[in-house]
Amino acid sequence: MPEFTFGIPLVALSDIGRVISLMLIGAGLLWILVRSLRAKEVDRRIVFLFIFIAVATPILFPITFQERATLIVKKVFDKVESLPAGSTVLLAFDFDPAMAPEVQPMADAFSRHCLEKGHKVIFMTLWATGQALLTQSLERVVRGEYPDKLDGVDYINLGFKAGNENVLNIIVTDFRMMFPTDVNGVPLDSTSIFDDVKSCKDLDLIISIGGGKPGVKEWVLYVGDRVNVPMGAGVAAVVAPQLYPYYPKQLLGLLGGVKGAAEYESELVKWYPHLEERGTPGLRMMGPQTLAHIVIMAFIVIGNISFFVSRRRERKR
Amino acid sequence: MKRQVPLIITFLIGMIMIFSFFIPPLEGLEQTCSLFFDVIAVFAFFLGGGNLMRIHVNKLRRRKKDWGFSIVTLGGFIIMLAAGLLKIGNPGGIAASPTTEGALLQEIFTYVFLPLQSTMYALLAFFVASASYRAFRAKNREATILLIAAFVILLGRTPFGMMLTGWIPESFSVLQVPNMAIWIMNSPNLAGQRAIMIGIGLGVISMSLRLILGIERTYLGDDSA
Amino acid sequence: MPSHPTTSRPSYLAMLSLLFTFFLLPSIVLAQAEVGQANVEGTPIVPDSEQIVVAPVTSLIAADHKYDDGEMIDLSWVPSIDDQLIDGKVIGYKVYRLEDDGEPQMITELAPSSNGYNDQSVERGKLYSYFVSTLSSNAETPSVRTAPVEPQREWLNYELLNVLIIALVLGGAVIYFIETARRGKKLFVRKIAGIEAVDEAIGRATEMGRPILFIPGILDMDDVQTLAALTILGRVARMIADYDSKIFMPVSRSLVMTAGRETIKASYQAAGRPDAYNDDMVTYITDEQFGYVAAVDGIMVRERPATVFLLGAFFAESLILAETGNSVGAIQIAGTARPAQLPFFIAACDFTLIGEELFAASAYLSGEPKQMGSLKGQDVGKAIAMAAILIGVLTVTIGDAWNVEWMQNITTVLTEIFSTK
Amino acid sequence: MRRSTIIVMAVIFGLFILSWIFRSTSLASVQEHYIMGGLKVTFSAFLTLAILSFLYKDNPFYKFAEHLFVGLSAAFWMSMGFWTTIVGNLIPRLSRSLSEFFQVPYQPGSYNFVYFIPVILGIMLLMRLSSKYGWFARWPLAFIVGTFAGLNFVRYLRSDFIEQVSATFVPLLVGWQGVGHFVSNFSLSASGQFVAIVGNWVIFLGVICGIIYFFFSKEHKGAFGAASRVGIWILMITFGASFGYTVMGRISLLVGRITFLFRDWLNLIS
Repeated sequence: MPEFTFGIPLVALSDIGRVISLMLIGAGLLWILVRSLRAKEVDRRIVFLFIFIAVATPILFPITFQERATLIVKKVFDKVESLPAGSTVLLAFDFDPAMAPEVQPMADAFSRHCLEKGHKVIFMTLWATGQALLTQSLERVVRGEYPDKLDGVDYINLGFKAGNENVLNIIVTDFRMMFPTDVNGVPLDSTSIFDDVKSCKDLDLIISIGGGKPGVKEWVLYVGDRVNVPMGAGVAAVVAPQLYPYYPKQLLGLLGGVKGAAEYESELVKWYPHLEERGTPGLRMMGPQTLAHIVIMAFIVIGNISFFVSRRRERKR
Repeated sequence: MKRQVPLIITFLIGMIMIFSFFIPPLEGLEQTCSLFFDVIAVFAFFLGGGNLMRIHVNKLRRRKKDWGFSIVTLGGFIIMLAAGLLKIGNPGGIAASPTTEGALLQEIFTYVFLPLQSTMYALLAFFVASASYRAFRAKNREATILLIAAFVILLGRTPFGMMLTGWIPESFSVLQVPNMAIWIMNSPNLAGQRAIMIGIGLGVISMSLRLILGIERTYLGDDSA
Repeated sequence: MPSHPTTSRPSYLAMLSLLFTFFLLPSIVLAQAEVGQANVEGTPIVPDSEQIVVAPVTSLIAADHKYDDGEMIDLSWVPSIDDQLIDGKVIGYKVYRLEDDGEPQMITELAPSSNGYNDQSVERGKLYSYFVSTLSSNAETPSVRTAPVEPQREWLNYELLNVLIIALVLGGAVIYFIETARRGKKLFVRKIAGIEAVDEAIGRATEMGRPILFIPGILDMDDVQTLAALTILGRVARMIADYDSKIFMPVSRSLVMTAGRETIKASYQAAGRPDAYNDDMVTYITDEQFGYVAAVDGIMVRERPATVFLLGAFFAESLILAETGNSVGAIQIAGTARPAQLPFFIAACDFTLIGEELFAASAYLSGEPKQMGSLKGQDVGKAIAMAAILIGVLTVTIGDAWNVEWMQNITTVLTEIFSTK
Repeated sequence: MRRSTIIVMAVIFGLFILSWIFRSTSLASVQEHYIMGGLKVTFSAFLTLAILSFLYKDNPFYKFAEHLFVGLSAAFWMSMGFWTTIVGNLIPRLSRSLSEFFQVPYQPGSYNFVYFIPVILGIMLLMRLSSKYGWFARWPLAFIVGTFAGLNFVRYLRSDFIEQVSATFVPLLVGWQGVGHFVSNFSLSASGQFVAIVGNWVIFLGVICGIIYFFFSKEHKGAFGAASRVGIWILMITFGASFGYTVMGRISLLVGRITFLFRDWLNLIS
């Protein structure tokens, strides 16, 4: 299927399915606009239906756009890239399946980048529901794509511990106190990756991927601010704005939402072109996002039109 | 006894926690307390489970409205407990991680838990749209400001922002929507977030102090209870 | 004490700068702490001719790690000369340790171009000396040995002294105003829009004969927002008991359930209606965020509450709950200190307590002088922050633009006070 | 139950059974347990649609999904807590024989007896289930509140108060080299000097006015009131920006679900 990229106008689409569905959305919006000019409110279920169509269409008939990494994303990428091979990086998967569509692309991109670079990666999660997800993504990305990397040598999965920020409060001075063993019951002392790692102080980079609590904020409060280790983060779009005050002093960079993931992926593919075939879910998701955005913006405009029309009518009375 | 002891506990532990931050030899104590909380939190899960059982068994017994669905809840609870707590259907037996690939728990997680949770979360997409339509109206000055800021960011986060305003020359490039969006994020947004953060920080500090000093004690209830 | 904290700004500043000198002095004194110097006894191994010889590391220093419980020693050195060339001769370093002049033991192996190590496996009361060997592919060149060092325990983390002082100032201000209020001084507190509406919202539910739903957020008792919500619950439940309305409170943590029951029970007792209370008012649903949301959404459409309180720590569920509540026509009063969720509450609810207002609301609702006093204490913190920002911005602007040295010095001092890294 | 309801339910069940059959046949060449595989995917899709049906209105399918979710998740958290914390962290410190039973490495230590304290507090908590000794639950409650009041006190003080104050020390005249230089280089470029200066002014005034809005002990009148009004405007921009920024994330969640329905269930896309 031909993918059209940013710069070519929408009209140039030849695919019939795309044209029909876009026309459908357009006609529907027009109908609602006419209704709102007569000051009639639209039932919320119709709004729901529109969002569903706007998201479903680009999934069935893909539309993609190009992305360029912004500075705040690029800084994280450059840090991972500039660390010497063999550095120890901690990747915290602090999210659950619900949040996964948004942050899993980042988690995959970080994992691939670190392993490509030859870093040693420590995986962990503060979310009970994150452990099952971590297992899946290790199976898929690490063991699936890098079969020559060894568990306990090149990477290790510490799994989940209950206690939220308490876990951080302890590993900041001692990993073994909180995690006597890894997720499979292997004592940390018998893994070579932990030979030189006692606490978070011995890490070279911490990347927290999350979007709720405990998440990036707790990492900054309990670990980042206490030890002199650079911290990067990938978060769901919803928490990104409130993390801006931590950038660039307390966080070296930040990936916000799918757009952040798409930007990181575009940078990753630029440096490691062979990764493109492994999938760029972030970039692919930008199509549905864009269309849904337009529909939502249309709804804001229509909502305001109907508001002003009804207000004028009230004044006339 | 019912009330004084808890207040003393809160005061002592709170003070230890504050001072262990400044006194290195106490650091270990702080961590032990943290570890204690983790253990208590697990007991709280059990307390929750116990209450859930009680509520739904009661519902069943009294044939309250929708009691049939209580069977669904209890069934789900018991099956998950068998798979999770007793590790039934876990190929690795007792020593294996509860989320081992192929274990019953992992299967339930992937095919039942995950769709439920993610779909519930996905409802947000719909509600964001309906809230945009319903609530984002220029009713007064504050609402208008909010509306404009939201609109600029929305536009700036899509490639269309660049399409619409990409023609603006470099010497006026702040007027390009994506740059405007970045500027809003970096300046007014940061200022607002920081003001909120400082306020909340102080609120938390003073609330913590009130709790430690026993001025705020509503959560403990009444003496005669 | 003047009635408004901004007018007392100079005295706080004077206090801060005074305390700062106390902060500087001890740190200078402590900087003189003992440092193990490399001694001259080290014996370089005379190499075989076939071996690839590399230069040893120089300036090896072992020193006690500052401000810990005596559990760390810091090592630093200048990497081998050969390591600075890029011919790959040096393949790494080995760190050896001698405990109380015993046998040397290898404690770690490090990558090329390392220039320090933090030994965290030492104990107090023992003497440690170190040497570092530079490794080539087939030879090892040890450095000279350091003088023995003993890890020290420090009783106060001087690096955090500024935090301690600010904590004492803020805590002192809160306690001072609580005391002032207790002695009967009237304190002014501005109106908080959301709280003014509580009375009306409860009255409306009574008129309509529909229940009031109270959602205390989804976090446990370890979050201050939950506690603030419970405090507000105490006042709200009291009003509900007076009005004889119905309250229902589904919670997602069993500890919150426990505390919620205690709170409502106490309020009903205080209203003189203990018989009207029952435990079913507060029910636990599940710890799982979206399981809880699914259930609360169901409750909302089935029970059709007239008033919904959404107070506490909320995450993604904020908008799901608020939109569902709106669709059943409930008046909604929301409040959270999670900045990310505030926009949704502002968009979808009738009244919203923004950030700190949530914590202030409990004090405001209670009308207790002690609680009001603590609000005033908080404002002292804001005054300090504003004064510091004002001076900091001014000095950094002038210092930067016109290169005024003494202005830059003030900035440095202020930044020292207000930073912790 | 009305007759029409029964017919609708029967039709829906019929459709899902059909989809199970279709899915299983299409999986037959790939999987060994294809009938089971088909059932799993179909059931996931059923649950997905059951939750989505709530958007139309409350219905028995949603109620079923909701009640199942509540039961499953309560037990899930219990199990995870038990295996990771009680077995993972507590038992290795308490007893050798229990450690051997659960096959976790025993950690002998001199202070291990203190780990009985949380167990006792935990049991006190469970006494809440009894109405007579329920008040014992206040002790662990007090312990938790004390711990976190103390922990939060210093951490919020440091990261959200002290650090934020010094982070606001921004120069109001960025790269200043005199008025002449400023005027001759004046531009509205996003990376230009003027935009940077305005940005810093906004940060400075925004933070100050925002803090003033949160002042509780002074009436918002006169200049103070004006500043507080500017403060609320800044807050509104912040909320608008957050909302706009968030929309994208929320959409991606739906993308995930619809992708599941189209790809894993209906096999419409690859």
